[in-house]
Amino acid sequence: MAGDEQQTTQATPGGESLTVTGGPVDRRAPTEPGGTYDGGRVSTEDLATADVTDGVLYKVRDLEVYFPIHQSFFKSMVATEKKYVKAVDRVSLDIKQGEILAVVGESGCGKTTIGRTLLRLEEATGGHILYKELPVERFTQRTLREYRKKAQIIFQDPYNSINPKQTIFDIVAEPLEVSGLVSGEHEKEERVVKAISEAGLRPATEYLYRYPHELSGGQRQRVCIAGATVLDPDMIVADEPVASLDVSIRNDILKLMVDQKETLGVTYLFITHDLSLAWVISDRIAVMYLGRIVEIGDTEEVVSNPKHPYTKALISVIPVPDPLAKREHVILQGETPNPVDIPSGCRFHPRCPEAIDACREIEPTDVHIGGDHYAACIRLT
Amino acid sequence: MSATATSAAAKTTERIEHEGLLEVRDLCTYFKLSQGWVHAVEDVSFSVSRGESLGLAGESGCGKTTAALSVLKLLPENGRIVSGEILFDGRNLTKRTEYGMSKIRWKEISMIFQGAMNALNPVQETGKQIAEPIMLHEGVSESKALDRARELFELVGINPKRVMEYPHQLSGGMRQRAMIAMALACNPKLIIGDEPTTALDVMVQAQILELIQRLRTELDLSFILISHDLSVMAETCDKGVIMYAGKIVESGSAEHLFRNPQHPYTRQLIKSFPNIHEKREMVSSIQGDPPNLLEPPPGCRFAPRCDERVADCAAVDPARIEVEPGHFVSCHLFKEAT
Amino acid sequence: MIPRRFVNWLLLWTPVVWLVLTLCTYPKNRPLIIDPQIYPPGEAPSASFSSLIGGFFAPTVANYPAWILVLAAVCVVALGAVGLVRRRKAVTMNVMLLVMGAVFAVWGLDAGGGLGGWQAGGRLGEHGWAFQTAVVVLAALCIYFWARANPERAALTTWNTHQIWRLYRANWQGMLGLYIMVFFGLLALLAPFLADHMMLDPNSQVGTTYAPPTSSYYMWLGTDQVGQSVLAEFIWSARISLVVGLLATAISTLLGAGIGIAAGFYGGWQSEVWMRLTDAFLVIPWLPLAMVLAAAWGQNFWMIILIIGITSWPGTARVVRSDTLRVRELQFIERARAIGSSNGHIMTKHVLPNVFPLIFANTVLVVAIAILSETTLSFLGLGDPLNFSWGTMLHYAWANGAAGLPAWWYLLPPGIAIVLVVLAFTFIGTAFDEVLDPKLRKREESDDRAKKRGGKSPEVAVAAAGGAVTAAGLGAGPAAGPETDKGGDR
Amino acid sequence: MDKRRYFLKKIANAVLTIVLVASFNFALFRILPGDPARLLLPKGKQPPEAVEKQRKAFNLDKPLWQQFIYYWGDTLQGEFGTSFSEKRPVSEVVAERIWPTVLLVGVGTIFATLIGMISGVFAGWRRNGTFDVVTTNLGMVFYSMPTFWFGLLMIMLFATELQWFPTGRMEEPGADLQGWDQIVSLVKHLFLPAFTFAISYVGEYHIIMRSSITGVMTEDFTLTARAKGLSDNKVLWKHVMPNALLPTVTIVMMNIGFVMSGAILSETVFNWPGLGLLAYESMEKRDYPVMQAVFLIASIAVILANLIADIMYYYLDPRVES
Repeated sequence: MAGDEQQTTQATPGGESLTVTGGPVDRRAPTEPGGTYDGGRVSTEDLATADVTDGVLYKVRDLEVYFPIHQSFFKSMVATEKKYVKAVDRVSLDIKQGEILAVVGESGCGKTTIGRTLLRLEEATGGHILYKELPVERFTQRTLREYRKKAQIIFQDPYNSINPKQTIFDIVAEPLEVSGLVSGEHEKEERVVKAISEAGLRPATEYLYRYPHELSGGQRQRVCIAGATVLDPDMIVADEPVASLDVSIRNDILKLMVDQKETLGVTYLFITHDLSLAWVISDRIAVMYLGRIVEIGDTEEVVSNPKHPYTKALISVIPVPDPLAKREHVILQGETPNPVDIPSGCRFHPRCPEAIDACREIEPTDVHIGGDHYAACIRLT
Repeated sequence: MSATATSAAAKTTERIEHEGLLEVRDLCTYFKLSQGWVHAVEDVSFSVSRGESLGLAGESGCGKTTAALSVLKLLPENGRIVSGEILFDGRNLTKRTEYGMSKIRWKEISMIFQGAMNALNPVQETGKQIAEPIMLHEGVSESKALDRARELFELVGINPKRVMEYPHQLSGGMRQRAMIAMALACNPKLIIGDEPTTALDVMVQAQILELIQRLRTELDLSFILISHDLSVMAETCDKGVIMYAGKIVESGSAEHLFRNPQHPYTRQLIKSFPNIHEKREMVSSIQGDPPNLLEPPPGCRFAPRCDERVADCAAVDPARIEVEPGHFVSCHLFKEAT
Repeated sequence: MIPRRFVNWLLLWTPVVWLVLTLCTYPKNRPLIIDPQIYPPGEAPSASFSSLIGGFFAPTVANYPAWILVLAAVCVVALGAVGLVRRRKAVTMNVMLLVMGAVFAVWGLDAGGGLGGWQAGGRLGEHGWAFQTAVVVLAALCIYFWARANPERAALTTWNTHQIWRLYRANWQGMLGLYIMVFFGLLALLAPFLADHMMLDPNSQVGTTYAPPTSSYYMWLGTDQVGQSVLAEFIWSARISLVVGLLATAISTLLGAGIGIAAGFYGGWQSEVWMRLTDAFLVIPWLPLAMVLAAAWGQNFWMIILIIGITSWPGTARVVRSDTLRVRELQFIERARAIGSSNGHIMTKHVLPNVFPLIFANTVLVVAIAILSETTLSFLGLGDPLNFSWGTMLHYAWANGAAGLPAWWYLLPPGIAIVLVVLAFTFIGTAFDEVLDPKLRKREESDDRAKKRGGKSPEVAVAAAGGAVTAAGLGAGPAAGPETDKGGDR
Repeated sequence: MDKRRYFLKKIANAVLTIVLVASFNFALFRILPGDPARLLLPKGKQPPEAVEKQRKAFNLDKPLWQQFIYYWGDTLQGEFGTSFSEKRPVSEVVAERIWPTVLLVGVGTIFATLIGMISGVFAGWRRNGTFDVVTTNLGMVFYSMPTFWFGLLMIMLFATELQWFPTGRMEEPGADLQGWDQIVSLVKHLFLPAFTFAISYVGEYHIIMRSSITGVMTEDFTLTARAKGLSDNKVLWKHVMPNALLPTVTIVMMNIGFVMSGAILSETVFNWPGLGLLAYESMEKRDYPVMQAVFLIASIAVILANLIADIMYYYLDPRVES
């Protein structure tokens, strides 16, 4: 559909074995990409028996999510090649069980798309996502329904992401009803109350029969989190969960995420544009630029010792609440290019303060810096 | 006729001695709702000198924007300046008529609004919108004004050829730059930036802040930055004012505020912003919600959420105390300090 | 505990509903004031208390076609059975529903003429009044037992309704509209008592041609071109005008809301198809089309309703579609998808409740338009010649030169009544539009926006402050306040 | 989207809709109950040979798809058959009725638009002021009023009682006026029908314009304009109005398309010899060929009005381009 490289990795509905290998970008962090899966469609039984073997919950390999640009009917007939918004362009990464992995980048860099594709709210146009070694793109509709009990999402805006016409009880109980996990009303009530108290709204019974507009922004976000944890998921994709909250209440929501990671063992994919927030709670950070991960590694390591020029610039411009800490700002000129026409070679080279001629031609691969730390820049080799 | 009469009346009150370029004294601005009066801004005082930049910070709904709009008397119909004085360059703005204000607006005080997409008229060319105040206040022809608009585009780093484009044809960052160009149109003495970088990407935010800093030094402008983001304020402002629920809790130089914060609210708020140059730690949020300004709590408005409150807090309004030269705090904890 | 107010409502509305239902099918001719001169000598009936009461037990009362009753029986039984199978909390209510279904079934059997020669459209039942009373009482009991099983929800419903009513009451236009509507509603319902139906008989002259008003009851509004009582025509016309308006609106809203939601909810080609259809219908000028249809299909009551119904839905479809598009973009729809909800679930649980206020307000506005349409068609002489409506009256007035006389007593009353009723529905619709939607929505949006922009504009901040007040006031149970978990001092 | 493509798209859309409506027109007279050949003959005596002749004349004996082709051929040539009440071609009957309608509707629309929109602007600008409360409630009364009833009241008041204006028609029967007198007579005859026609739309335009203005006034750029030191007048006419016009134009144009409904009522009441009266007369006489033609013209008027609205929108809103 979108090009040759994709044809080779496209899921085949037949029964032959699917081997995942690294593409041009080989991000072997932190474990070797094993992940062989025999068989065609993934059935619910496969999902029920699957387990995490090497501590890695998700293996993302060469993930591509391209959105075709809408052209008029006539133009699309004439045009020789279709244009795509390359939201995610060959991304590979691992998400370890029980960690908070932060994906950081500016708007339009594809960070949200990765999260949504993990849940199959968006279809990948190429590459693989392995959940407990099972390829998500091969899930049948029934498997998908089972899978959605295991992976949840929290959205940015707690004002929009819950139905104003439902009570808190209905909102949190909805996943239980849809999944058909509980049979009686009493069991449902128990689990809802448990999830709401775990999300920090105590006593939970005080909140059950209230409407969202009676709650503050922070409380609403807690309701969203309760709605996500009520099914005991393995994974929660948190898409800018605090971006629309007042600063003074942000930290509690972040704290709640860390708490739940520790007590419930939930893995979080924390998507944010704010590197300093990622720095506060995440275990690892992946920095994205224009559909590609440019640097990934242990949070402290990446922030204190950034290797990629983009990461360096990004860290240098984070404002800090200290007027005397006047640091050298590396301000990139211009704006992020359109993800339709991605620059050749290293996609960052037109704005890179350290670019050399070779950057224009050579597409960088990951360079191992040490430990979990990788950066995609040819000047590091 | 009435216009000349009122401007003559305004003249008699003019030329007042006051410190700095703009001085706001004990400003109270209320809004009328069906349920009563909202005390949005109460007893707010601050001043800006020539070439100085002042930050006005606080959480949403703390009245910082209302305070700024009061300066230009651009309040919505249900808003009213109840008491206090706004002195600008030797003139008392509170006493000015609408006509008198229109002479000051943009010519001497201009504004950069948040969200340039909404603040620019979508059906008029960007350049024409910049030229409009120039034509109005300087009485020049449209072509001259457009030439000036082109120069301004150059100054803020947009290709002057794009001057006749509509706002929707510019990117988010460029719209904000155009908004800055518009604010500079009449060479004002004071620019008020209302969250000029909120909703922009980090890198674009850095670009815009750098641009503002550069223009400030080049053109010797006074600048008031309204922001909820204390770290942005720390990086751009010489001095700052922290507001909570319509009142000033603490004010002083940026160094005072961030290196030696005194008010419990300021301290907690600053801590809420992560500082990647320091040790990584999780701090707690400030518990509770801001008070309802229809019936503000008696005493210190922060008292219900304050960890360090003493007996007086809930009953007595704290006085403004100078803890060190130029550093003021309104908090009962400092009663003895004076 | 069931809120006291909830029980009070039930006690008030059960008899009201029963009365309204009964009056709709009350025998047409039990007037309080009888003018003997229109009857042949000796045949004039007399108004007596017993005939008035007897009317409530007359065979015409609740004499519905049998198929409707059977349909109702099936639906009610299904509802109860599903509730029982799903083990809902309200067990008694579900049992009651089954009983109600049984009553409907027996009623349908009776109305259709018994087991032997059952007819779907049969109108043979004689005990409609008894069945109807039983069904109304059972329905009230169902609601009562539902509240018993779900007291929190009953409290919530009570509170919401009360809030809406409070907001509505504060809107003077809405209240004015309500008063006008209640007046004309009573006029229409009580028509059998207020005006002798015999007066509409072509042979029932009460005076000379175009006689001006006098103080005699049936002459209050004078006479028409054949000497019939304008008052009697006016009162009975209220029924037809209102009924046509309401039924046509029902058709229009069902079509419009259904197509609008479908067009808004489904993207891609399905949306295109529905929207093309709506657009095509929107550009068809309704009056010429209605004239063609009425001319071809003939002039009768049901045809008029059908014609108005099928020519007035596209407007509703458009409005509903755009609101559906708005709701569809809200993130809770996405959240529902992420959970794995089906389209049907999302539509009924998320889209519909959020679009409903608009549909409701719009429906009330469509009633106004439908009444105007009926008047227009009747004025052009396309109305049902057997049933007087205000439009028909104006048609006769115009056709017989009342304007040239001028017989103002014949021209003014129907026209003023139309203006008042249309105005009333417009007022009510606008009031509901404000009460049900923007107030709630504005409140949410305002604090939402204030939060996002960090105290953006004073207006927003103030609206948010106002919102906080209303929200606090709305808190049904515990005080809406700070996050109570972390040692907040409230 | 560039200008040409936008226009082409809109025109193509309009043509497509006209084709759809015309096909609907074809279907309408064939799905109606009864034999179309009989419908197309006057009521009453319908000798079989006449029916047969009619069937032939309208190709009703051919299969449906051939009828469809013939129908299109005829329609494109402006052939709508013969009016059986007047016994001449429908096109002729319709043609002579078009100009009175254009005159009535044109004058009425111009007044309705001007008055309604201007009062709406001022009402919206000073929302909840005395002017607003009075005009908006009055507008709602006008909006709720049946046009024909208002016409009858006008006749009663101005024609019967005061005798300022004639009760109807376009000219005095029998009078042969020339030059200035003719114009005066025409204006006198025109006044009441045009006024009646206009009044029903004034209320609607007022309400639309008012809500549009109040909506735009809460937008941020209005605040910017005020902050620039512009006078209220300039803010209103240079910034608020251009934006408020956008939604209004569409609705007003849409309504202009629907003039036929207003024209039918106004013309019927005042006996104004236009298309509206023709529609009423042909309905009374069950003159289907004429009805078919009038229906088609009315539909095309709406489609063209929509097309004009789209084109105007392009010039009013620069955002359409992208």
